[in-house]
Amino acid sequence: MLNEVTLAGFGGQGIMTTGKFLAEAALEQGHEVAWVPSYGPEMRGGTAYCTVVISDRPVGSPIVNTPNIIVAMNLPSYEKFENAVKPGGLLLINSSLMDVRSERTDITQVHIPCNQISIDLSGSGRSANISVLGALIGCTNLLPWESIERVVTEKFAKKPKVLEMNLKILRRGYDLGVEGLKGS
Amino acid sequence: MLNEVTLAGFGGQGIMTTGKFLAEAALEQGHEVAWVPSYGPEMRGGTAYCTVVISDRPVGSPIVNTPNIIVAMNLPSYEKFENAVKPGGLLLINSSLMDVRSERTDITQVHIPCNQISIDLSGSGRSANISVLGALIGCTNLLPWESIERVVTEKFAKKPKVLEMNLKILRRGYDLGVEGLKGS
Amino acid sequence: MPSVKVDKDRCKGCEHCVNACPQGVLEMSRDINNKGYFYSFPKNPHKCIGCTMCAIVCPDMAITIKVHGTQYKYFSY
Amino acid sequence: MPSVKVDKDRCKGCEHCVNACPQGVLEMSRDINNKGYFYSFPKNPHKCIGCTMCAIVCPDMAITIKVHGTQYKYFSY
Amino acid sequence: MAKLLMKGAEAIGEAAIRAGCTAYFAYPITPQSEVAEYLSKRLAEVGGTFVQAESEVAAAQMVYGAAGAGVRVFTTSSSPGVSLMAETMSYMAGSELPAVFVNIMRAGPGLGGILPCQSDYNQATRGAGHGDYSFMIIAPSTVQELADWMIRAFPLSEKYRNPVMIVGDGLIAQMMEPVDFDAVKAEEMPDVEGWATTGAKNRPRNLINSLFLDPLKLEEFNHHLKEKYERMAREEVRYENYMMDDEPELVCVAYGTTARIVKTAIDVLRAEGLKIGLIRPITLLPFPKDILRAESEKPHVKGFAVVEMSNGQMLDDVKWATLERKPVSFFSRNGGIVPNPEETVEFLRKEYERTQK
Amino acid sequence: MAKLLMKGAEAIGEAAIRAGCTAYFAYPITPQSEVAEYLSKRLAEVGGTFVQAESEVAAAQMVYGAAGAGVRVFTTSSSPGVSLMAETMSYMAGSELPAVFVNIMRAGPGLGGILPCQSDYNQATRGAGHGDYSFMIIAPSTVQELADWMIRAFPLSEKYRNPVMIVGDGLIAQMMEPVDFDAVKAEEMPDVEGWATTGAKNRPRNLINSLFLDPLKLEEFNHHLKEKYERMAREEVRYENYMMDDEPELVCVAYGTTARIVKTAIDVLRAEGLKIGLIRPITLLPFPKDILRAESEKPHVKGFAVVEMSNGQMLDDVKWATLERKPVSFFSRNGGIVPNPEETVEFLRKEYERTQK
Amino acid sequence: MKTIFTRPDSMTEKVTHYCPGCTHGVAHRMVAEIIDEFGIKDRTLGFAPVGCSVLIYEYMDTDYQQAAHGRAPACATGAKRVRPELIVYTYQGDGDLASIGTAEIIHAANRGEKFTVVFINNAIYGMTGGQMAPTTMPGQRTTTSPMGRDVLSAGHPIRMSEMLSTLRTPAYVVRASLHTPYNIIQSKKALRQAFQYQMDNRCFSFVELLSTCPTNWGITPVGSNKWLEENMLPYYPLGVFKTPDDE
Amino acid sequence: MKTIFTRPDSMTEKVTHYCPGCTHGVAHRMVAEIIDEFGIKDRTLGFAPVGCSVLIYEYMDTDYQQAAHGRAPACATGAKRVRPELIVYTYQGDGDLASIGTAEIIHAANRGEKFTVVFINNAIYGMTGGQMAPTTMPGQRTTTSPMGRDVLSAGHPIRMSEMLSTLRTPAYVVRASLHTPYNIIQSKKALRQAFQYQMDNRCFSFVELLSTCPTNWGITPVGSNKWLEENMLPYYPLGVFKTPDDE
Ligand SMILES: Cc1ncc(C[n+]2csc(CCOP(=O)(O)OP(=O)(O)O)c2C)c(N)n1
Ligand SMILES: Cc1ncc(C[n+]2csc(CCOP(=O)(O)OP(=O)(O)O)c2C)c(N)n1
Ligand code: SF4
Ligand code: SF4
Ligand code: SF4
Ligand code: SF4
Ligand code: SF4
Ligand code: SF4
Ligand SMILES: [Mg+2]
Ligand SMILES: [Mg+2]
Repeated sequence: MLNEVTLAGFGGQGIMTTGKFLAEAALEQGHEVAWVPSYGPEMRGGTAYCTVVISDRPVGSPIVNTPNIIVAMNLPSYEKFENAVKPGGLLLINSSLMDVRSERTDITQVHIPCNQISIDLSGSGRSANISVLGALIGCTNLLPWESIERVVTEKFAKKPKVLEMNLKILRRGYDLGVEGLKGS
Repeated sequence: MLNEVTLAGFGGQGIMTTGKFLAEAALEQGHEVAWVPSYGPEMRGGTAYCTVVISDRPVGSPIVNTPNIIVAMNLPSYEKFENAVKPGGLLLINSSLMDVRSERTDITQVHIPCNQISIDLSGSGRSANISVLGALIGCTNLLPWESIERVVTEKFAKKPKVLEMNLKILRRGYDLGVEGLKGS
Repeated sequence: MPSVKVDKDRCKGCEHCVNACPQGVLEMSRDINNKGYFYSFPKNPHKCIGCTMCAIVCPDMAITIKVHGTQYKYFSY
Repeated sequence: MPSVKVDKDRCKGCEHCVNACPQGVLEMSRDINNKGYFYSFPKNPHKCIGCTMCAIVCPDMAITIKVHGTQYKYFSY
Repeated sequence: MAKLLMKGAEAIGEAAIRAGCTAYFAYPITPQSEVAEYLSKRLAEVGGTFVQAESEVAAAQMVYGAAGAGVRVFTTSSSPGVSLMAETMSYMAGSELPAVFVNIMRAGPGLGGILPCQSDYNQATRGAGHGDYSFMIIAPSTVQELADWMIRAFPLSEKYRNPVMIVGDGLIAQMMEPVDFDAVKAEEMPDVEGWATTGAKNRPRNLINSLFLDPLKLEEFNHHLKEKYERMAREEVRYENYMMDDEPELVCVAYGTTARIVKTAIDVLRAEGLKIGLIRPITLLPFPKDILRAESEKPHVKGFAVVEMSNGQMLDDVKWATLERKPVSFFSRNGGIVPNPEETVEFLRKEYERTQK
Repeated sequence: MAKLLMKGAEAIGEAAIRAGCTAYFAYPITPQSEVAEYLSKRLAEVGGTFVQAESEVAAAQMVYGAAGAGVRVFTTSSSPGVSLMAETMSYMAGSELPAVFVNIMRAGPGLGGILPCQSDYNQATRGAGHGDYSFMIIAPSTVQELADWMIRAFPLSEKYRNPVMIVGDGLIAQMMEPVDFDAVKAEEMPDVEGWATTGAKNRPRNLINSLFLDPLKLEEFNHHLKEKYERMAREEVRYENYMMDDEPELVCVAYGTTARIVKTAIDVLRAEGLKIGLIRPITLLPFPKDILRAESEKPHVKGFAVVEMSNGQMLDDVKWATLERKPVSFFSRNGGIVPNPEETVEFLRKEYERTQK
Repeated sequence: MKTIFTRPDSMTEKVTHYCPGCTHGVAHRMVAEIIDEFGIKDRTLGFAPVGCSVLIYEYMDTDYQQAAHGRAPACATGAKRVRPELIVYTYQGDGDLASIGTAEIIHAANRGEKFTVVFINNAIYGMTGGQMAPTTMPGQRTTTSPMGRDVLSAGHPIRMSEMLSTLRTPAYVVRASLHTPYNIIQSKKALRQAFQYQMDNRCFSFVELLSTCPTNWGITPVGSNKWLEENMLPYYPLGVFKTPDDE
Repeated sequence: MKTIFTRPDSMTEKVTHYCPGCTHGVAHRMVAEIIDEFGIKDRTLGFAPVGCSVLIYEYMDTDYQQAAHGRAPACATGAKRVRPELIVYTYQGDGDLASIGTAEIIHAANRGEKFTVVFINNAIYGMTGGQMAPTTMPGQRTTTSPMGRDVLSAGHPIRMSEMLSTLRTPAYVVRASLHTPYNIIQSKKALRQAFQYQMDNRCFSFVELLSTCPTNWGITPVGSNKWLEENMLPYYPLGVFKTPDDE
């Protein structure tokens, strides 16, 4: 098993954290894992992205040009990464912030209104990075739902209210992910 | 022709200058020449020495372990260098400051009262380094008298009185050198 | 009448100008510009007295002030 | 009576002590020591009042001062 | 203990603490300021010492002073900052002080860029500073290995009374991987009474010094250093063989980040049946020269392929090691670009094919 | 012009002025403070600029600033001081600035000693600083040659827009030899309009910089540097053959001061009929690798003998250059001791005899 | 219509990379305005530091050099000494100038180098992600002083203007701030005077500008102005500390 | 008989390498006397500079480290922070401390490192042969200012004590001189106080001692005392500049 997931979005969208949650869950499942951030002299507020490699063997190259899963949280990310998805791979699009469809036919695309989910359940779009995590699991089965749920639970353990809300968002994302995959 | 002359004395005795005069005269005579000072973390006021290499060919090693001519202006220098004179070479001893005779039989030794010459002709021992230069030429014929005279004349050109005195000292050294060689 | 112009796409939405304007001319938009910032714009342009306060605090050289005829010079800058 | 002693072979002949002594106890020798310096020595030892001025200015720790019995302390040092 | 998911830079800090090192002096520089940020918290918790120095020159001298006082101490920086430590690095080897330096290399020369690079290989292995000295240079290639070597580096530096430098790049410092800090057992610091300046209580005073007035003594000291380095070369060479068991025809040489890429590339090509192996130097100094030389003598080895993020620095060592008996080809990316697996595969395939002619 | 008897250190200063360089920034350090002392007088006479910097770090940056402003400029120092210039040296190569650096090497590591040594060979040729850069390194062996190369160094550094470093040691800096400053013709500085920051009058502005935000651009730049250095390696290698015409059986390799000693030793041994020659690298970088490799292929050459004042730094380059086809033996003194002719003769005689077996 | 305020000529059109509200941009603009006012664009040479403002050379349309971290004053010394006809200035942050570059600024000032220093004191290392600077306020949290600057172990903030003005060599040393229009106007005056002294070949000139770093302070731009006023101003008094006419 | 003055215990028997009359020796002895008086020989750690006094470790019979040129304050910071029980001091010349080591001394002082600095200001680079120092007097001839220090190009001498005492961090900063018995006595008091503050873990302490360099000044030792008095004293006023009790 080798999954390479690139998550991309605006600087402040919390996408690096999403990647970390994913990596932690994978680690907990006993996989080999590497989380690689983009760092560099990019403009503040520009695109940020990270790649999570999940594998059964020690991770060789953590540099991935053509990940099999890409999550695009905003338009610039979509534009940057649309063509990078490995043929046969998955492109997860945050449909709250863009109204696009990839013309590639060699990949699966799933459209999830990540911000909307967050707004619906918490009143703000800030937890879009949680809904997309749920969606990602929902439409890939990359990792068991429980493992993701556990990681999120641990992270917000000290703030029960936030936790509860985030778990809801996570779940809604998951459900839409499962559906979205069907629909795609 | 290859002459390697080491001149040694107290820090303030002007022996480095004597070496420079010698080197300049040799240069003027069209020889290849190198003047090599001792430098290093020696105590202030300790022994100082320099080596002048005069040759017909480009000077190879300026580091000379066994010069064929050694000038010892004080006792520590004598002790340091007595054994270094190349067999068949010359050891010039400032007899004003030490009452020693080398027991080596494979070298020529000449004893010149350098400080005394200077005191006699100038009232102070300060020009001992000039008298020894004269003596060195006198007992070696290393370079023509005129060339040494010219260099000294140039150096003191701006101070006619000092010049006159130094020339006298130089000459007396020279004469005693010529004699000393005979006597040795 | 002085005219204040904000170059929408240079603006980074810091609100310095809004804060500096003694006349309440400027306000932050609810739209974002092409860099993703809410930008400042002259909500009440007619109130502008051409004092240039907004422009001198703008770190992004987004503001240009023009005047008809002569303008009272509020300060030497 | 205080006694001032100069370690001849530590002395470098700087004359600081001679200059510092209020009593004219010290003087420079006409001999040189084993390092080649004219050294300082107590020419008039009986005049010494044990004030240690000579010793505190000596950069070479060449001077030792001893006293019989108690000694008036001229200064706190 | 369970594995922790950690950034390389933070793992450096945590591993140092696990190694029993509680003194750290540094000046911020991307891409490794996280070490200082992490330790500014963590050292406070364990009662350790962190001073943010006024410069890298000062940071290195603080390390010098603390190492001289006989405690475990380290610093971290990145290329331009490491250059500023050159004088002190020479002093530390000259005063025989143990300590650990980390260089998270970025692209040079000059201000260059902050992205991953390996172009300080020459600086690290040939001594940034003046004189006949070297550090032991270690190049881990995963965060786990980085942590392991941090823990080993202190005792190694104490064994030789000579600093050890760990080199990495922004990728390894910035990425997160699982780390088990118990994978390597920390060792106690040996007794420092004999040399460290801890106060001369009940012993003759100790002196930390690299000045020699007598050139004969300095020569002797330099011979002593030489012997140390020769011993190090005999005892400390470390490298990894990857796919080297079945008489590979093309032998890759790569270290650190590039070695990971090469492994992935080899996996791809092995799947196609190409017999390619990798020798990954873990110690860049001492360099596994003899290993490579032995390899160069084997008839089945048709060529070597060096992959580096530089204009070819280790390349020269490989050429010398193999006495150019077999062709040594070279693939590099520079300026902060990490070679990607695809281009590395292409390069290796081409080189492999060449060896078949 | 008549030859002048001059100290090496002073000849450096005078030659720089003859070369048309009137800007000098430095910090005192033995055994070359005489350069600053000489120039503090001489530059005042010719209306030049001398600033005694607060440190070597600052001195090097002053050179950087002045070089960027398009004038001929140089600095001099000795080993520990040169280490402090490491960062700036990398910056200068990275900003493609011409300038001349002089390192009068003393014994290291650390404070070491002030006597002659050659143990900064690695530092000089492998870059004290970070990144993929090099200086051109020149090692004169007489005061005349020192002056000649000072005069040549400026145009060379301008030809490549890359600094040139002259290395010597305390012997060459402190000794006096006759110098003819007209032996080499000074060359005018080429036009600097295109790059120097002289004020953007009637031209687009110029920028002196080594920062690249785009790694692709930085990679490109590093490739450009590589090409420059390759061109340098093709065009600028300089060496002297001494007694190499009659198929010598033992080939010595030595530079700078040690080469002089070796010459004297060869003279002694030649008089005894021993066929020994010397290849003296004048440029240590680019190194006369091809020359030595060609030599190693000649059947009459039975071995190489390297003489160095270090633990063996150039030695490695000779081993690589000759691919160790013939034995490479090594004689060194270290710590500030210059090998004397007698011991050098003994060493060479022994090595020669060995080749006869 | 007449334009009474717009981007100065000496600046390029590039949009800066600075964070929203970062006052680096204000300082840049004023320097450019002065270059315009004096008409010296074609004989000005700037020196960029390492810090957020390293890219100032992208924005200023004059000759520029990028100096090593902290060394701009040495670099500028080299250039100004060999080309005294140029108007030379360095632009430096507080990490650059007050930490690693301490020796260089003090000695350039002490030699009385005839150039101008624009010193942006934002009490933090902006570029590298908000580490403590020598100028960081007591108690101020930064990424390397997570519990707030502890004066017992890190000492008190360094006041560069005060320190430099103790030097005997004539100089112009002034501190101003960028947090309100009024202060910006004062800053501009200080900068103009500083360049004027250089144009007159009078002395070294040094302008410290209190500045904000909303990003690393973790405060909005407008809130940052307030924070500056409340925290920095009491410790960093504004005003002229020294002029060449003193003594 | 009772010995009331002799070489202190904490010194070795070695005769120093200093030139006749060089006041380095006096300063050495006083430091050793204080170590004796406080009985801290077995917990004292000194840091030697690069300069004529580099060999101080030969003369002081305590643990010692030799720091890189100018960096002793950083080096001492490293040691004192990890071994706060030690009494730590640096001994530095003016080239070492006021030139190349400017950043290190200022930042050690500013962090309030709890060690003592003995600063020997002899207005010249002694060891390297009499080059100009930042502390060299206007008009003073040195090997690199053969026409005398030109304040227009080299600036005025730096007064380190004055500069350091502007720092806000508590410290003891004092200047004394070694040119007469009276001044030596004052110097001793200053040194004692400095070490006392350290023993009490109070603050950074800094003792500047005006000193002579007969060799490079080209004046006899006794004449040097006079030269110091006439030339240095007016510019380098003696006294306490700062104590931790201020403010
Ligand atoms: C020699 C060296 N050390 C460290 C760095 C990393 N570095 C870059 S900018 C900077 C400090 C920036 O802070 P400041 O000077 O205050 O400027 P600001 O970003 O706040 O404007 C540091 C430490 C470097 N580039 N070079
Ligand atoms: C990095 C470095 N630069 C320069 C030197 C040379 N150097 C040795 S001592 C010294 C200055 C000595 O002057 P000072 O500090 O005033 O001490 P003094 O000899 O006058 O007591 C210098 C420049 C060195 N050893 N290391
Ligand atoms: S010019 Fe003055 S009044 Fe007009 S918008 Fe700007 S700040 Fe307001
Ligand atoms: S000050 Fe400038 S950047 Fe800030 S909001 Fe106003 S126009 Fe926009
Ligand atoms: S103790 Fe006083 S009186 Fe006695 S010799 Fe010394 S200075 Fe003179
Ligand atoms: S002070 Fe000391 S060294 Fe100087 S003359 Fe007197 S005893 Fe001798
Ligand atoms: S990090 Fe701070 S100083 Fe840098 S651009 Fe952003 S706000 Fe300005
Ligand atoms: S050179 Fe000067 S400072 Fe050095 S020992 Fe001699 S007199 Fe003292
Ligand atoms: Mg800052
Ligand atoms: Mg001094």
